[in-house]
Amino acid sequence: MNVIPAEYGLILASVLFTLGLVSLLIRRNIIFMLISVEIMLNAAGIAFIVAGSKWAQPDGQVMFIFILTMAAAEVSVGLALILQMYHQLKTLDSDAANKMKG
Amino acid sequence: MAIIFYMASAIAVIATVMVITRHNLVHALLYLVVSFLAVAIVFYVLGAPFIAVLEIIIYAGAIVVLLIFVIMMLNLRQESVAQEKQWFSGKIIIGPLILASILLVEMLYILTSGEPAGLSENMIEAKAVGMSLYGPYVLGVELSGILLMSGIVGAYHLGRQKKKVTHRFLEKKEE
Amino acid sequence: MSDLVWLIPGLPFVGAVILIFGGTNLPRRLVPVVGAGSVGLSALMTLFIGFEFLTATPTAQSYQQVVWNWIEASGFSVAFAFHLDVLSLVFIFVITFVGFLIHLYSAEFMASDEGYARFFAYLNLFVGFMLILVMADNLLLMYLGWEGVGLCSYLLIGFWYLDEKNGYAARKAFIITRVGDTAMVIGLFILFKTFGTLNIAGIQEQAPQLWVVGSSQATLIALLLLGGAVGKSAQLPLQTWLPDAMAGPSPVSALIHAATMVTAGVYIIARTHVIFELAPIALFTVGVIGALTLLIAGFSALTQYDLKRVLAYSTISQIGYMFLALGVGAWSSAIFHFMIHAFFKALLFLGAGAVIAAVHHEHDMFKMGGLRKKLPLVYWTFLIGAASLAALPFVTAGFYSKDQILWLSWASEKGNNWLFLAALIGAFITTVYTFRMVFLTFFGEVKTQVTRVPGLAINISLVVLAILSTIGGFIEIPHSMGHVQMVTDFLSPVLPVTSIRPGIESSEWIIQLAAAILSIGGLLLAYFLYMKRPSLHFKIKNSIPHLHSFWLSGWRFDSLYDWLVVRPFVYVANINKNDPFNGPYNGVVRAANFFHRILSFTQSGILRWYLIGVVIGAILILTLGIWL
Amino acid sequence: MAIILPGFIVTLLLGGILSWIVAKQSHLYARWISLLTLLANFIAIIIIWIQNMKSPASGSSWILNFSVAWIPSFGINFHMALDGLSLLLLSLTFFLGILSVLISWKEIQSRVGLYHFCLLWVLAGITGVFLTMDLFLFYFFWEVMLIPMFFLILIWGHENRRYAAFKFFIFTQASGLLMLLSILGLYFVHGGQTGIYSFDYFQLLGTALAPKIGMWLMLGFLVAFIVKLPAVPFHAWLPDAHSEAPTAGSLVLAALMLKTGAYGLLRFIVPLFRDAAMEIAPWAMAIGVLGILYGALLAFSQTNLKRLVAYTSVSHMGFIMLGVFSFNEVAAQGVVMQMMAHGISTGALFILAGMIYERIHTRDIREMGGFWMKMPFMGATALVFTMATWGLPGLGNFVAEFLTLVGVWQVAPMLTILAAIGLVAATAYSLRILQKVFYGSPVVSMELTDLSFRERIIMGALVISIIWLGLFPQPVLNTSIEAVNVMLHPNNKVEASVLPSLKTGDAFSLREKGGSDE
Repeated sequence: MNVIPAEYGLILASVLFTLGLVSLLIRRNIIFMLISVEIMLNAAGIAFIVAGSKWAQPDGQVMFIFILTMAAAEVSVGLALILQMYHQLKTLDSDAANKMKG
Repeated sequence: MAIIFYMASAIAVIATVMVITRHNLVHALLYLVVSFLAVAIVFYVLGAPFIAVLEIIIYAGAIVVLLIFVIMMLNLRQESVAQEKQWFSGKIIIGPLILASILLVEMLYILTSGEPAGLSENMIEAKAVGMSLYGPYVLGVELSGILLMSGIVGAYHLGRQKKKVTHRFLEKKEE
Repeated sequence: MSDLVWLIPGLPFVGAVILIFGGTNLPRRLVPVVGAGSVGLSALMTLFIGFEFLTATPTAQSYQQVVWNWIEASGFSVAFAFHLDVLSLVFIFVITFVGFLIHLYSAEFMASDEGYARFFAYLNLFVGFMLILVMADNLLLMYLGWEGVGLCSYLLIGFWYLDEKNGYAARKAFIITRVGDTAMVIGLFILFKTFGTLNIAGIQEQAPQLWVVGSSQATLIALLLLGGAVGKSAQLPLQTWLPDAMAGPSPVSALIHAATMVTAGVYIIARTHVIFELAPIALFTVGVIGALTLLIAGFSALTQYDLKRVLAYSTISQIGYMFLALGVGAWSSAIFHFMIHAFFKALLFLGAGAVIAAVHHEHDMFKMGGLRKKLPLVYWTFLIGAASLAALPFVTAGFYSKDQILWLSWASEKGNNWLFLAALIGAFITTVYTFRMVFLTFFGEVKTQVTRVPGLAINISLVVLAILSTIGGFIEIPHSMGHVQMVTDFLSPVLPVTSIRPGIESSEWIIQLAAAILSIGGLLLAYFLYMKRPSLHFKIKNSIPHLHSFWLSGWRFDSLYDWLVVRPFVYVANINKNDPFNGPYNGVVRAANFFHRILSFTQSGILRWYLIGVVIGAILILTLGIWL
Repeated sequence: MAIILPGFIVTLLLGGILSWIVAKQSHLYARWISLLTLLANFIAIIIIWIQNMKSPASGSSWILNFSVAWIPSFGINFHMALDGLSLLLLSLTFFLGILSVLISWKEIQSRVGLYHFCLLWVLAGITGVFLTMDLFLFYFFWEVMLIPMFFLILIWGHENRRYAAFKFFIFTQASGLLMLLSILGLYFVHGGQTGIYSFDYFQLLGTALAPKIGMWLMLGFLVAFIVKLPAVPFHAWLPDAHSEAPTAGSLVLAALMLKTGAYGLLRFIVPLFRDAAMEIAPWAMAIGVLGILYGALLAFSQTNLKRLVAYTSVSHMGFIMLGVFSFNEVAAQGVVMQMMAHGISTGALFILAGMIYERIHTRDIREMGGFWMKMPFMGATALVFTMATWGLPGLGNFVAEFLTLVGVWQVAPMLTILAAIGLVAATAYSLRILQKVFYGSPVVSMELTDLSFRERIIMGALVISIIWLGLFPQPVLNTSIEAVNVMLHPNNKVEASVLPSLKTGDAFSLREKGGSDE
């Protein structure tokens, strides 16, 4: 059994993060965008876990818990916003919500 | 153990790719669950069993369920899938893909340019996490509490059905 | 008594203040009493003070009175002080007496005018300022008087303000003289820098020690002072304002634009003669300007239709004679001619005013005629004035004063043949246009009905001035005829006696004979052209239409200045009206708006658009991180 | 005695608040309170002046001095001092302040309380600027005077008031910020050299500056002052602000606020940055001459009466630029005279424009003419002030311009000649005012009433002042000469200019200390 190189864990995190980013950029559906944000947050969490594992310290996991907390709060508020938006604009198109343009 | 890590990583990446290419929201969510589960395995392999469990319970469980609830509430029909297809055209993808790949290449470059180091295989028990969580990070815990609290209040407040109100400035313009 | 010198200019000011504040509330009968009375009192004061000054002349030949310290700042010190000597005494005498007569005349002449009190207020102010001018102990105070009379001249030319034309003439007069004044002010700066004082006596004392004859600085200062003088005295090249200044009421033309103010240039040159003597080039320039002006103005006078414009051009021409006299160093002759000119020119203007008032404000001489019978007193006094202007030999004052200038322009050490020739031709033209005027106005058939016959006040003024224009000449009679030299002797403490080229005294009678012949010849020519063969002058006129209109327009100086100065100024002012310096600032505003539009374009409201920005930013930061 | 210096400002500030409050009861109360406040200050300053004339402060140009610590940790003192120059400008401020309340008596009918509040606060700011000897406090008052003025224009101005108010605000504010930078720069340079970090004028007076730093710091101050003055490339705000402001606003702007720029040049630029100022002096003088000619040229072509008068201000302020940077004592005296005379004459012309506007509701001179017939009294006063504008000897402006030019001639004859040509142009535009407004045939058929009793008092006071300045300028010159000379020659009179035994937290007066400053 080989030792897993730390870089690999971080590469996994970056790949997932990039995928989430791509999704965030190409999607117009706001729920998809929310999902993408979750993916990106999760990827960030992976990076913390990898780092924690490398130094054999619990701090990485503590950070993950904080991220988790934040993600949960974000999803709840974000979904509430999506509900409001859908109620007002009758669409999930994020481009429709452009009343704040300059 | 390493082979499990590689497999789980591969599954996570493939599942995530599937998530971001689906037109149907529910399908995408199912792949998302798969992705989260794979990541949970990765966590377990990296010696974070407590986190692996949390990942399953909260991400794959709570958050995804929340999303599904919302989708159900919105009562999306088949048209939304069609519309999603229409929005998901090839032309829009190119730009973000190029940008994202540049970003990825740069990140990979940075990650691989350092000294290679192995990961320890020691398990970090939930107790150690708990000790440090309520030890040095207690302030962060309390802040998280406040965050969750405000998240709940905010979600409740925003989620209420209100009359359609437009801002007075916009109202004037519309007249 | 001498302590009351300040009262001489003070009294007219008091009168002016009463008239200004009394305004229309003052009873109409009281207005001339205040106006003429204050000047009359001033004239009486002059008599007393002059008598005392002459009987008990101070050893310094002059009397100073500091009224108060005007300005004193870090070495620059000027007092509000009066200086009385024989030169200023002559001027004060003329100003107050002629001024009083003209006030008297105006009391009747302007009686029905709406701005009766205003008129007298201005006139009094004028007399006050003029007296300050000639009595000033330093050049700055003189400048105060100088500008003050300019202001009054402006106000009085534009007295009938409802007519735009009068306002234009007034502004023209003021601005043109102001050009000269500015040159003079610059002269004052240099004087102050050189001498550290503006006191006239001080400058006169120091100048010969500081400068040699012909020093460039003296020349520069003299030329700058001359600039002021030609402006005020309507000499070449700033003469164009005077004919237009006739827009004012006739008494104004008589007082300001003939007798007193326009001779201020003569006064200042005589007053600063020390500087001019140190600057022969400047002095020669004075003579040349005088000679040229008297010719140019004379020819213009030949062609005018307007009675008052003829007189205006003749005034320019006569002041040209005074400048000529100054230019050849005949200081006292210039002052003598100034005095005589003040008498007969005031008389002529007042007579012209009476004539014009009599014929319904008609100014064109060709529409008058035969007024000899209707206005006998005006006719006789006018004739006396005209004869004096034309310098008819022996009986007129003008003959004695002008003859002296003619003689000295040739005989003086600084004189020369050309100046003499110009003066001689000028004398001939003067007679021609003078009698052209007399014949056209008073002889021939009656063309206009007389509606207003002058009353007592006008008649008194005319008669007194006519007497003065006749006997005034006898106080200075040339060598060849009896040799009376009252003026020259009187002025000798202040003005040096003209030195004559040696060995030519005996030829004086030839000059006199020539002058007499010329003036009588001119009279005959005018008689022939305008009485005997009236059609002939039309023929002459029609055969030289261009020359005629050229002279009529005063040698086209007006259009020249219009093209050279007025139009460019107005043009530049108008193209700049909206202040081009706003441009850069508006440019800044426009740039801000431009960037505002560009940047607000990025605020599309589309979420992904912002995300792209975030990603690009992240890429940039990472790239920088990798490179550095 | 010295407590009177902050007292001036405090009474104005309190008077402003009080009139705002009582305006709810009656507009008349607000007017009377403002009037009485200013009157009290005026009387006080005149008493100080008379006392000073009777027994001039010996050995020092400073008459009164007041200083308490404000923020000692930064070296900021509440330091005010009065010398001849400030004394003159303060009397002008209060005198014209009284008139500005009087001319608003009928003109301002909306938000009267706020109006008087703004007016008094502007005057308080100006008073502060003229008095303060602490650069931080100076900047503070510089801003205090700006903001109420902004509202005066914005709320009570004419049609285009928004544009004018913002333009005014941006110009002065931007330049003021540059000055703040320079003040801080000077503070740190001085602190770095001596170890004493202080904003006090007298402390900073002897600061030795490297030529380059000195130049930049000087430019910071200079920009603020010549925008306020204004010198020509920076004058763009002035015609708009002047022509759109209400009458009292134009009066305060032209007669007082411009003087703060001139005052700043004399008080700060010349003594603090002598070398740098000497270096740019030829350019500054050229700008002055440019201003004289350019202002005159533009004044000639304007058709808006207030705009026309505004450009005459630009022209006259050129003389101040010219005079200050000639570094000549006579010219500096001329500058002081110019401040006073211009304040009165231009102020009077703005008042006249305001009175005409009240009668015919236009500022366009093409719609005026022949007013002399109906309003001879107004015509006569207008005549006096247009005469003053072109510099008739015997009126204040002549003394000012002549002294300035005589002084400048000693250093720059060519520029003097150009400036003198400006006098001819001044004649042209002044006479144009008279011709277009008062002469010619009447074009307005409406009933015009001549000056009322209140207006006669205003104009009478101004006419008397301008003639007094023209014929008896000596009291003014005597009052300022010491102060001006100290500013021009800080080196050889440095003992006289530095106050004896300066102690923070200690209010004292030189007069009370007697001749202790030997």
